[in-house]
Parts: sequence; C-alpha cells; structure tokens
Amino acid sequence: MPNALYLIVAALAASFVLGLLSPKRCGIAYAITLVTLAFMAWVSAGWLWAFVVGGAQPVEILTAGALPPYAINLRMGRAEAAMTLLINLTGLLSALYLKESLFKLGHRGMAVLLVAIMAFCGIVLTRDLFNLFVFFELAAISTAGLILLSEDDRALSAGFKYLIVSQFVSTFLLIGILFAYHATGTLNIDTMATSARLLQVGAQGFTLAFFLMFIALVTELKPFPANGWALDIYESAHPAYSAIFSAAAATASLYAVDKLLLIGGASWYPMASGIGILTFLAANLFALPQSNDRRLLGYSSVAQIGLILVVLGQRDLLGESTSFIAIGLLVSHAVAKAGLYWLSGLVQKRNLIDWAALRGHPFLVFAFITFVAMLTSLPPFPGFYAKWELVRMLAGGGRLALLALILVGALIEAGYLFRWFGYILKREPPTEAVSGEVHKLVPVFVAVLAGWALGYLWGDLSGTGRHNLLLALPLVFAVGFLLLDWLPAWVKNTLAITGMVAFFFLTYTEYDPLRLIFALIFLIGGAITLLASYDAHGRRIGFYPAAMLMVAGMVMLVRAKDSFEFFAAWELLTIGSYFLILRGKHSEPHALSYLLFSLGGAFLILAGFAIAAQGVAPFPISALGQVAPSLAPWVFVLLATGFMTKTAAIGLHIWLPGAHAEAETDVSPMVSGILLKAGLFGLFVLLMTMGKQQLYGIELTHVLLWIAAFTALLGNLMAVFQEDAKRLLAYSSIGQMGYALFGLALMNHLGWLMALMFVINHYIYKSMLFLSVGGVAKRTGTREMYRMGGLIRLMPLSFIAVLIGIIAVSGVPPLSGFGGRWIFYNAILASDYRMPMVIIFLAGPVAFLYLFRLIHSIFLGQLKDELRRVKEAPFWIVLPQMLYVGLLLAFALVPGLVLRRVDSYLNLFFPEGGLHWEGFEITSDYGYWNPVAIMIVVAVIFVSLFAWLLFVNRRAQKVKQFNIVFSAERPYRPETTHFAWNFFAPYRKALGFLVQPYATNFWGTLTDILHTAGDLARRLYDGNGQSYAFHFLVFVVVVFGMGL
Amino acid sequence: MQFDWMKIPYSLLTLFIVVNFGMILTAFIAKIAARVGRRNGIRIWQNYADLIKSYGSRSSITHGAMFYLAPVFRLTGGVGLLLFVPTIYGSSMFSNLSFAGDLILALYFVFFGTLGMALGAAESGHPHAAIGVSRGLSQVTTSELPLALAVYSVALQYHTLSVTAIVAAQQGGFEHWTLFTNPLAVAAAMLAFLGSMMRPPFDVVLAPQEIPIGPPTEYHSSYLALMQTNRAIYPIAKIVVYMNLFFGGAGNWPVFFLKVFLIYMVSVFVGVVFPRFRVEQSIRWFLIWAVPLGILSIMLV
Amino acid sequence: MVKRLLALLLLAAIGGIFTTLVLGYMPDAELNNTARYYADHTAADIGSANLVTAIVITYRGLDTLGEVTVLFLAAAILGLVLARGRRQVQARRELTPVGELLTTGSRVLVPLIMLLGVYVFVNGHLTPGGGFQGGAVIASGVLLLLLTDPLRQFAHTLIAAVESLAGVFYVAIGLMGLFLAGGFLDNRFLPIGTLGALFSAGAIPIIYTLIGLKVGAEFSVMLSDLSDTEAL
Amino acid sequence: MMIHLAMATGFLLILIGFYGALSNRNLLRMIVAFTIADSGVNLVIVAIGYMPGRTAPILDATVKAGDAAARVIDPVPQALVLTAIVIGVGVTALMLAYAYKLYEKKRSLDIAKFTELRG
Amino acid sequence: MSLLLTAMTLVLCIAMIVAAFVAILGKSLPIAILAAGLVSLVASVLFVILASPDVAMTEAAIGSGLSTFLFFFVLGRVRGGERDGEDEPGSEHG
Repeated sequence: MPNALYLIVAALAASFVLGLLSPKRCGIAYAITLVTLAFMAWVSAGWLWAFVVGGAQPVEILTAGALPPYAINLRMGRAEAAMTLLINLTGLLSALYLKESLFKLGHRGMAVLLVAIMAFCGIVLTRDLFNLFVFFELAAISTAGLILLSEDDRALSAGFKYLIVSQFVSTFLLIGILFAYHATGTLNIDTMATSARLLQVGAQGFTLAFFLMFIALVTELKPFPANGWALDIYESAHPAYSAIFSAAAATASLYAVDKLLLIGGASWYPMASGIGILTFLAANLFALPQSNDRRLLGYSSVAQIGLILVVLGQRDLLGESTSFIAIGLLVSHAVAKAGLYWLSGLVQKRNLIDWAALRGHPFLVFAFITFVAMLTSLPPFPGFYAKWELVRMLAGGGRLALLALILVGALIEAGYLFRWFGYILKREPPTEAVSGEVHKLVPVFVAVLAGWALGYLWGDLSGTGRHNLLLALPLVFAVGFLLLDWLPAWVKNTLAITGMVAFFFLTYTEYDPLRLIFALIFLIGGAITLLASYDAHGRRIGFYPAAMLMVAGMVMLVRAKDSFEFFAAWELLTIGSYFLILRGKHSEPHALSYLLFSLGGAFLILAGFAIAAQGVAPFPISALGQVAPSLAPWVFVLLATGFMTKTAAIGLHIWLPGAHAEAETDVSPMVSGILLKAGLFGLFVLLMTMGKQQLYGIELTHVLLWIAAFTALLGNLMAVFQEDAKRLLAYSSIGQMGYALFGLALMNHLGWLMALMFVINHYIYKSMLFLSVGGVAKRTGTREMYRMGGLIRLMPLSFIAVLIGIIAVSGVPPLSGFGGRWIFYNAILASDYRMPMVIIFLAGPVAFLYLFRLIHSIFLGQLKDELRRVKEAPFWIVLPQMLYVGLLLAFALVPGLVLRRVDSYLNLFFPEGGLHWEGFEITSDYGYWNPVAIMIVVAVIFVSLFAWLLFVNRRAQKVKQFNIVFSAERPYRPETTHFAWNFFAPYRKALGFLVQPYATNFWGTLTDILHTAGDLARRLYDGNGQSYAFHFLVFVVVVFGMGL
Repeated sequence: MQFDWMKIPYSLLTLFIVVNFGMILTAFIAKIAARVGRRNGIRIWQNYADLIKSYGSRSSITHGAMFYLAPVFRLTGGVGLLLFVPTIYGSSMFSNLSFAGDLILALYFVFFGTLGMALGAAESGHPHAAIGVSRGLSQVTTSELPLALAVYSVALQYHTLSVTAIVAAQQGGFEHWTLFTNPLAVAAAMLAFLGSMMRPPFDVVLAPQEIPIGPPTEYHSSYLALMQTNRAIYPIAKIVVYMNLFFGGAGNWPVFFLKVFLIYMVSVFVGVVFPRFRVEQSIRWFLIWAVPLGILSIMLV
Repeated sequence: MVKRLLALLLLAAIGGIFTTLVLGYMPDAELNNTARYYADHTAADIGSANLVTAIVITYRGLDTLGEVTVLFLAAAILGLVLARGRRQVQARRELTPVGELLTTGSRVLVPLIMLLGVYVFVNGHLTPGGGFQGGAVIASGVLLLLLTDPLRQFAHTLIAAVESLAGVFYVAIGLMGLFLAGGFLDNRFLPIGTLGALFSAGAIPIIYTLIGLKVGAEFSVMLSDLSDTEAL
Repeated sequence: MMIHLAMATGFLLILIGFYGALSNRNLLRMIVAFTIADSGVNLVIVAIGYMPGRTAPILDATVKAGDAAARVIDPVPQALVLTAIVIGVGVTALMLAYAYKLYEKKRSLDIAKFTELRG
Repeated sequence: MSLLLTAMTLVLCIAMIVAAFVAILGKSLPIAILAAGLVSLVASVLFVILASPDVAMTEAAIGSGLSTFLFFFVLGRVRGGERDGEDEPGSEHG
C-alpha cells in the first residue's frame, strides 16, 4: 500500500510544481492537476480495497520519526479510506468538470484546488488537534480562494461573509485547543481522549475549552442559525466548487466533529443531536419556498449534514452501527449533492422550473432521480439502509421524539425534491438547451454509477446478504429495464409480461392461499393489464423501469418475511408507482401529493415496525403478534395509518383522485386495480398478526370500522358529483377500499373473506372500467362525461365492458359483486358493532348514482356532433377488457375456485363462522347462496323474455333519436340536449354538505403554513455578513446557555 | 346437487297466479282511488285489455340495443324477484327457486330491473328520461336505507338470512309476527316501502314524463306490454318480501292475497295524506324520520 | 444602536466564558508530559538547541508545511485576484522621485537586510528566529526596494521559481525523511552533529533555509503584486 | 499574576476586536479589527505556555540539555503561535484581496451594500 | 525583578488596550491600521517578557510589520472607500 501521506505530499508537491510552470502551459498544468488527483484517489481506493477486501488493520502513520503523542501522526483506517476516496473523487471529477474555468485561472488556480482537496484529506487523516486546525485553515483559505475565483460576481460577497465567520470560528477553535492542551498536556486526539477521562469531574477549564472547540467545529457543519454564509456560497459559487463544498468539505468536517466527540465523550452527544435535528428541520423548512436551484441544494446540504450530526450524537445508542449509518447517509448525500451540483452547471438558468431543460435527455433525468432518491433515502441506495438502521435503533432505544422529528424533516425534504422532479418532467422547457460537453457529463455519469454501486455495497454491508435489495430478483428485473430502455415498447412489453408470468409460475408454490391471491393479482393481473400497453408506440422511455419497479415492489411485499423486506418492498412500489403516475399529462401536482402521502405513510410504517421490533433484527412479520402489550396498540395505530394512506382512507384520500385520474390510460388500471391492493395486503398482514388492540380502552378495530364506513360513504358520494369519468372511477375506488377495509375491521371470518372478495372484484372491474373509460377518453379527447354521450353505437365493446363492470360494482346479481355483498351481510351479522353499519348501508345505493351516471353520460343519451366519427377503442385496450369480462363472469359463476382455499386458510385465524362449500351452493351460519343457480335462473328468465320480445317485435329497426317526439321529423340542430352535466343536482342540494373538501382544505392549509413559516423565517438571512456573525455568536451563546 | 325439475312448472304456476292477481289488484286499487275521487274509474279487466292490446300491436322501431333490452331487464327483475322468494310458507310447491339465494339475493335483485330500465330509458336520448333516473336514484339512496336497516335488524333478531327461516320463526299466532316483536324495524321498513312504491308523496321521480316505469311516450307496443306485465308482478313480488319478513308470511293463497292487498293499501293511503315532496325534501324526510327508527330497531334487537 | 447593544450583550456573554477560563487557569508547576519529552529528548534526538525550532520543523513539521502552504495560497490567490488590476507597463504614470537619501540608503541597506534575513533562518536551530522571521526580513528588504523605486520591475518569474522550487525541495526533504529515516520530515537522514554547531540538527538548517526562501518569496510576491496594482 | 494579566489582556483584545468587527461596516476596518483579535489570541496562547521563573526554551550555556526540563518553559504553545501568526497574516491577505475585489465591483467598502444573496 | 516585570507587563497591557480602542473607534483608517500594528508591536515586546523570543520576532516582523504594509498597499488602492460604512445619519443598518 502506498503511504497515506502521499495524499498530502502529492498534492503539495504538485501545487508547488505548478508554480514553476509558465502561465502559458495551461494544458500541462491541467494534466498535472488531473493526474495528481487521480493518484490521490487511487491511493485512497487502494487502502479502501485493502480494508474491505483484504481485511487490513488501521495503520498509524508517524511523522518526524517520533511516536505520538509527541509528533503529529495520521491514521488510515476503513472510514478514513472511504472518506478520502470520496473527497478525492469529488475533487478529481470537479476538476474535470471545471476544465474551462481552470484554464482561465491558470496554474495558480489549479494549485489552490489541489491544496483544498489536500486539506480536506488532511482533516480526515490527522490525529492531532492543532494539525486539524491547520488543515481547517488551509481548507478555509483555499475555499475562500476558490469562491473568489468563481465567475459569479455575487460569490465575492459570499466568500467574504464566509471569511468573517471563519475568523470567529478559528479564534474559538485556537483558544479551545490551547486550553485543552493545557488541561491534558497533549495535542494528540487519542491521548487527549484518554486523559480527559482521567480529569476530575468539574474540570471547568477543560469543559469550557472543549465547548469552544466543539462549537467551532460544529459551525463548520453549517448549523442553524449560523449558516447564512454557507447558503450564499452554495448559491453563488461555481457548481463544481459547490459540489466540493457540499460533498468533500462536509465529509471532512463531519469526521472532524466525530473525532472531537471522541474526546468529549457521551455527555456532549445530546448537544450534537440537538443542534443536528434543529438544523435538519430548519433547513428543510427554509428550502421549501426556494426557487433558486443552487440555494435549494444548499439548504438540502445543510439539512443532510444536520441529520448526520444527529446520528453522531446518537452514538451512545447506535454504538457499532454509527459508522454504518453515518457513512451511509454521508455517501448518499455526497454523491447525490455533488451530482446535482454538476447537473446544475449543465442547466443554463437558475429557477427550479428551468430544469425542465433536462427533459430531452433521458440519462440526465435518470441521473437526477437517482440523486433525489439517494437524498431521500429510498431503496436501494445506502441512505435507505442507514435510515432503516437508524429508525430501528432509535425506536429500540425509546427516542421517539427525535425519531418523529427526523421523519417530519425527511418528509419535507422529499416534498421539495420531488416537486422539483415534477417540474423537470412536466414544465415547459426553457429555450436554452442543456450544455452537453463530455467533460461535464462524465462526472455526472460517474456519480450515478457510484450511487448504484454504493447501493449494492451498503446492501452487502447491511448484514446478511439476503437483505441486499440489488440482489433481489424482482428488483434486478426492474432495474434491467433501465438498460433495455432503448428497445421499442412492444419488445419491452413482451419481456415484461413474460417475466411476470414466468416469475409467478416459478414461485406460486411458495405462497399460502392468501398471499397466492395477492401474487396472482400482482403478477398475472399485472400482466393482463400490461396487454393494454401494446397500444403504445415508440420507445416509451421510462415507462417499463417504473412499471416493473412497482411490480417488483409488490411481489417483494408478498414475499417479505421480515419487516425490513416488507418496508423495502413498500418503498419500491411507492416510487415505482409515483413514476408511473407522473407520466400523465397533467399529473404533476397529483403525483407529488401521492408521493408525499405515500412517503408519510411509509414513515409511519417504518416507525411502527421499528417500535415493534424494539431493536431486534431481523424482525419477522409474524413477530408482530408478540409485541409487548404496552406498545402493541401504538404499533397498530402507526401501521394501520400507514397502510390506510395507501388505501386512501378518508382524510388521507386526497391524493388518489388526481393521481388515478391523470395517469395514462394503461397506468390507471395498474395503480387502481392492482396497486391499491398493496395497502390492503398490509392491513391483512397487520390484522392477521396483531388482531384486536385496545388503546385507552378503545377498540382500535372499531375505530377502523368507522373510518371504513365513512370512507365508503364519502368516497361514493364524491364520485357522484364528478364530471370527469376517471375521477369518478377514482373516487369509486376510495369507496370500494372503504368496503374492503370494513370487512377487515369486522375481525371475523366472513369479514375477511369479504375483503378478499373485494380485492379480487375490485381488481377486475376497476381495471376494466379504467381501461374502457381510458379508451373512450383517448378517442374522444376528453374525460368530461358531459362532452360525450351516445357512444354505445360507436364503441360497443367498451360499452359492454362498462355495463358488465357497473353491474358487478353495484353488487346486483348475478355478477360477482353480489357475492361480495352477500358475504358482507353475513359478516356483519356475526359482528358486535352495529352503528357503523348504518353508514355503510347508506353508501351502498349511492354507488348506483355514480355508476349510472358513468354509463349514461358516456354511452347513452345523445351523440355529440363532433364525436360522430369516433372509432372503437384500440384493439389492445379492448382486449384486456374482454378478458376481464370473461374473468368477471367466471368469478361470478364459481367464486369457490379462488375463495375456497382462502376460506379454509382463514380458519387458522377464525375457526368459527366459515362458509360451507357444497357443490355450487355456499352456506354460511345465516344464509345460503348458489351463484350457478342464480346465474342460470336469471339467464333463463332473461333469455326467454328476450326471445319472446324478439318474437313479437322482430321487425324493429333503429330510428333516430326523438323520432317519436317530433313525429319522425326531428328538426336537426347541432346542439343537443344530453342531460349529463351536474347530473345529480338535487342530490347535491340534499347531501352536498357531506362532500365539502374538508380534508383537502386541511392538508392544503398545513402545507401553506409550512411554506409561510419557511418563507418568513428565511428572512433571518438578510445577506449582511455582519448579521451572519451575529447569528454565529447568538448560536454560541445559546448553545452555551443550553449546555449549562 | 340434484335439481328438482318439478320446481320449474311450480314456479311458472306461481308466476301465473301472481300475474293475474297483480292485474286485478292494480285495477281494483285504481278503481278504489277513482271512487274516492267520485269518478267511475277503470273496469276491473281493463288491465287485461291493455295488455293484450299492447302485445297485439307491432312496433317497427327501436332506439338501440339498450332501449330494446330494457323491458327485458325490467321484467326479468320482477320475475326473478318473485321467484327467488318463497311465496307460500310451508309449501314446497310454492317455495319457487328460493334455493338459489337468501334474503340478500332478493334485496339486491330488486336493482336488476331498475338498472336495466334506467339504461334503456337513457338510451332513448330524451332528457326527461335522464332527469327521471337522476331523481329516482337520488331518492332511492335514502329510501332504501331504512329497509336495509330493518332487514339487518330482522336478520339479527332471527339469526338468519333465510326467508323461509324468518317466516318460520313468525309462525304460531300473529303476536309472533315481526310487526309485533320488532315494531320499530317494521315501521322503518314500511316508510321505506312508501318510497319504493313511487307513490305520493315520493313520486316526483315520475314527474317529468313518467319514463322510468314505462311511459307511453317512449315505450309502446310490445315493449310496453312487457312493462305492464312487470307492473303487475313487481309490486306484488316486493310486497311478498315485506310480508315474509314482517307480517308472518302466508301459509296459503287466501292469506297471501289478503296480506298483499292490505300492505299495498298502506302506500295508497299515505299518498292521499301528503303532498308531493321534492327529491331533497324526501331525502331529508327519510333521514330524519325513517333512518332513526331503523337505527333504534338495530340497537334494541 | 440596537446592533451595537446586541453586540455588547453577546460579547459580554462570551466575555463571561473567557473570564471563567482566565480565573480557572493555573500555570503548571512542572512541564507536562509532552513538553517534558521535548525538553528531554530534543537535544539527543533532533540536535537542535532551539526547542521551538525542533518542534516547528520536526515534531510538528506537518503543521509548518501547512503553514507554508497557507502563505503559498495567499500569494497565489492574491496574484490571481490582482492580475486583472495590474497596470500596464506603457500606461505608467510618472511618479515623483523619492528622495536621494532614501534611494542611497536603500542601496546600502537592502543587502544588509537580506544578509540579516539569511542569518536568521540559517541559525534557526540555535537561536531565536528561523525561516519565517528570516523570510519576513528578506521580504522587508524587497519592500524597501519597492518603496524607493516603485517602478522597478521585479523578476516575477524568478521569485515564483524560487518560491516553487523551495516548496518542492521542502516536500522532497520531507520524503527523504520518510525513506531514509523514521518518517516524513524526520531530520535525521543527515548527521545530527554537535549541539550548538551551525551544521548540526540534521536537515533542520536546510529546511529552515528553504522555508526562509519560500516565505520571503511569497511575501515578496504579495507585496509586489499589490504595488503593481492600479489604484481604483 | 503576570500571566493572568497577559491572558486577560489577550482576551480583552479578542473582545475588542470582535466588537470592532461587529460594529464597523467598513470592510477594511473589520479586517483591522480581526488582526487585533488575532494578536489577542496569540497573547493568550503565549501566556498559557509561560511558567513563572523559567527561561525561553533554548539550550545554551546556561541551560544544558540535561536540566532543560526543569529550567525552560513549555515550548509547544510557542511553536503553535508561530504557525497561528503566519496563518493569520495569510487570512488577512486573503481578506484584503476580497476587500479590493469587492471595492472594484461596487466601489464601496460598506458590508451592508453586499446583500444581494439572502434568504 | 518580578515586580518590575509585572509593572512592565501592566504598562504594556494598558498600551495595547488603548491602541486597540484607538484602532476600532478612531475616525481615521490609516491611524486605525497603525494602531493595530502598534498592538502587535507592543505584544511582541510582551512576548519577550514572557520568555518567547521566537514568537516575539515573528510577531514583530510579520504581525506588525508586513501585515501593516499589506494594509497600506490595499488602502492605497481603494482610497475612495475609506469612509464607507460610517454612520451617516439615517442610514443605520440593523
């Protein structure tokens, strides 16, 4: 291994040599710079390899031939190797990125850059306090120098503000170091840590000295409120420099604080955590109203570092895992933030909306989303594993308030980052194109690659290899589509369908009956829905990775054995579906609200699992049943709320209508018919394992019952008043999920069976209806139902699908919806709760209203003039509908094929109250039902009467509408009298008050408050360097006061 | 499972009896109403005459498939409802096809005809049809609610959903009828009954052109004939359900005729007393008066 | 005024921290562990009579390397910043000539000052002073030249070369310590010699010489860059 | 006594310097104030290393290598101050360069004029 | 001896503090720069008393010497801004 000192020596030698070159030899100087940085990266990489693969031990590097603590020593260990590698690579890539800029500055500018990188390495490596100070000063001066040399004029004032604060900081640091030296007699960090333990308690001088050092180094981490200068730098410096500040400088400073905490010991941890969490929350809040990309990234950087500081401050709890978590978060942050800053250099203008310029470049969009996913700790990136560990251990240690704050901050962060992503895909791209020089693209490319590689690495480090998400077959399959995205859509579609079907047949023996049904819907159901995607032309960039990501998530969810797998799968399906939804033309705000609700729900699930596990890992799902009674109800509440976010229970439902309605034609059935079942699956799992729980004497399943009933009622009611066909179906889904939840919450055998019945039914008919309506919307160019009408003749197949669909949805015999209703009645008879039934009874007939409206307004009534040439929906959209019709009839006829095994499986949970299956007859404790007989009787009567009518009325011919009214001479007028708009006006008069958008207003007000708070509070940063100095001093005094 | 083929002729017999009873009953009631209004009213056989005339006339037009099918849906709904419920208690001959499903089947099958009819009417393209459907559906959401609550209450009371079993539990004297054992449920159900019969004061649904139940303006000739048939069957079928649930069922045909007639008369009398409600008024009325009764009946069972 | 009051309040609070430090401070009666080691071992191990020099050059040599780099950075950045403001040779304005006395005096003084500077850093291991002080002295000689003859063209390239070469050699000597002796910046790859002699203490005199040249060059660069800059 | 006096003076200089930096809006005055604070820091550090009754850490005829440990003061703070002074002048030079550039840009040395970045 | 040193220290300290106040409160910028240099210079004398000749030399040469010159060089280039930021009435900046 090359001596780690070469990291410092090489950079210094190179920068001195650069001084020898004549200013004209810029090419050579640039080559020297790159080679030096590459050499440094190689040294770090070599060490990292030796530690990780070769199992090498940390090495002490002595200088001056004397042993520490008498001479300065450096240390190269696993963490140091990783961090220096990170720093050097950032430096190397930034140097590459900075090509023109460095050529303009000449050899001296390059030397400054080299020294900066060297200084960051030095901060990481050194084990001597004063040496740390020297490296910090070097870093500060070279940083200020780089800023001074930035092209943006405003960077000047930012750099000066930075210098002002760093003057204060270095004064405190120096005094702290010297008094600490006086108290302990050493400058060596490790020796000082030992001697500090030996000092008598109340060694006032040392504590104060430590406080000064601590506050100084922490200020380098840009804590709130002493961070105005940092944001100004981030906003104004050249993006490649910002990448260095954000990735490399932060890495170094964090490690320095960590070393310092080694001296201070556990009593300083709470202070670190407190500063960290405050910074994390405040910075995220301030980022919310930002419109400048670089400033927003600055706030995000500050927030991330705050979070890592929290992790460092929790070392007493996290113990060995601290570095896994902290470095996991750190590399995610560093790679992503460097990548984003590099990207920002490609975009010509500074408003977030101008990033829409990236849209024409799929790779850059992919890079962006990779970085955002890393920042928001989504799987399969390192931050995800880190987040999981952190939450698990915080919950295990009972630090729930901190946990809650972290999750709130993370949600806000996801909010502004994904909002930005929405802008990129959906806003009008600016006229300025993205600059596409190769040397600027390479760093971005490397960062993306590094992100995925780190994801793999962290998965590998996370303990058992089983948990490496990037080894999970479904995810690999999904990610594979990224590489195949250049293929035409139909090829990818075939691949996707084949893969899903094949995976099902490879694994179907592994599921219990309940999971088998979900697997069937997710895989085979998904494959059927995908048939509609053959209709798409071209490449359809981005569709298949997203769709397969969602499918992969759902499959992994069903197959999850422990809470980690379950949660990872949950996040995967969430982001996959988010991408899918975002593809819709006008879906930007809806996709965002979907994602935020989903992530919020996911965080609740995360917290629930973590509290349940109490630190145990791995925590099998089945162990939810053994959670301590004092915690169980809380776990129940968290998990149930999380899952109900996905099923859009009332109050948490506002994301659904927009998301489902604005999605593309073939996406709506996927996210509605299939994805919603993931939430139900979660609820199934929850109730199967935890059963009934009481909180303060309230039966929680009873609460669920009420929620479910209101969800069913209000979902249906809101569907009634929609003019938009897809929104109508979306609201109907809310209602249907209410029914399913109701069944589950009944906590009896038939209730669960009913829920399952709804799972299957809803999958079939909602997929079918969304496809039909989507096909119609595609042909007519509108989703407003009152703009349609009379399409029955033009689109007969779609009509048949809708007709069958609405009969099934409404529960009218003989189709399968009736089975659900029948089981429902039997189930409620076995239940003790009676009041919520009233609500759900009311919900039932309301369904007729919207269903009739759907079919009437679209297919019946009068045809609009402009739609006279409309054709039937495309073949590939009709085909799955017809398959669904077949499925629906089959399921109506012989529900036993699917339900029977589940029924007996449910005996495990509720031995009482099952069904008896005898031939075609199904008997419960209360009643009986023979679907085949019903079907035959109805069919016979219907056919006989139809035949009779045909016989007596065989010569009927089709005439124009109003033929009779106007005595066969209807005066032709282009405007029609299709009664469709505000169809249920009287109903709105009577019950409209129930559907006031209370929930929407509530969430809207909440986000408004957050925005306003952020907007008001950020005025704290008034741009005056002296104010920033005041902030710093206030910070010092307040922290000192708190420390007392 | 062995299917008893004899059920088919027996069911047809029931159907035959009920159709005739229905024809005469509606005519009779119309006559009573006329007499109350000091008019002569129709002849008691008038319905037969109308029906034959309608079947006899030949239509040569249709407005489309759903228009064509709507009467079929409608009548299938009526016939099905009748046949899914046992007519005469204790008689296997007139238990019809009730083996196919229980009370819930009957409750939900009610909508089969309604739905088909609404679709057919809507295809005619006449705005009034759509308005009628809009009103009807709006009203039904709350008028059905007390019935559902009452049914739930009754099912809870007898621990069964089987109509036969419910009737069986009411045997042995009229004091065992649900009417007396669970009066609140019956009250709620009867209020719902008023709404579902589309008689005053809840007949605003019919106001525009009286379309959804077979208006002469649109449906004519054989279409109308089918619907007229249904008009004879459907109310009876519905009353049979009520009778079975609340009034002890019927052990033989005379009792059947009497009970059906009396229950039918309830709706007639109420209609004389109240003026017509607007839709939102009737919705409020049901929510304020009928639903609480239903809720009480559930709580007290 | 509010701002001043706030500043006073904050500084009063910080003054409180400082006061505690002062009041809690007790001078050591004995050298602490680290200082004792230096006192006991420097003479034998390093061979430098000046303990501070021994620490600065060897034990904490890495700090000193960093320190030199700080000046290097400052000079480089200053040079870059002022590059645009540098006045053109042609556009020079005539300056009023400086007094005869100063000119003559400087001609006599500058060599002496330079010599003094060299003396200071060459004897750094024996007497107070060393590379930094010597470098500063040399720079003041340059400063004098600048003052007496502001139009004098300095051989920028020469100074820059001296600066860079000194830096490179410094690093190289550090590496020789790594290869030939106990570690980076170990001075003992040259003989330690007798305590108190000029040629003793291993590589310390060489290092201090290089530092002196480098620091002198760096300050000179800074000063001449500034003096060449156009007033705004 | 002497040490405490020097140390207190050092701290006072730091506070005076800070006050100057906080209350003067002129960039050059702020930099001047910081150099005063720097001097204060140096003074504090040297005071920390001082031990009454001992001599400078230089071995010569009076202080022999053998009894150095008992005769000289702590050399470490002095070594550190050397570094600190040089770093301080480096930072000062950099700040001056900034002041020059800022003046070049806005023709003003008033820090309150450089607030285009905020919030 | 000790008393003498203490007395000298006291005098030097007072001198420094006075010079420091002159530097930050005085009206004229050149005088402020000179006063700051004086603080350094006095400090270097004090360093000698505190048995730190190395530090004293450095402070004198670099702290008070060179940096004062740096100030003057820059001051000479930005003459127009010498009085910027002083409190004109009505321009108080919070």
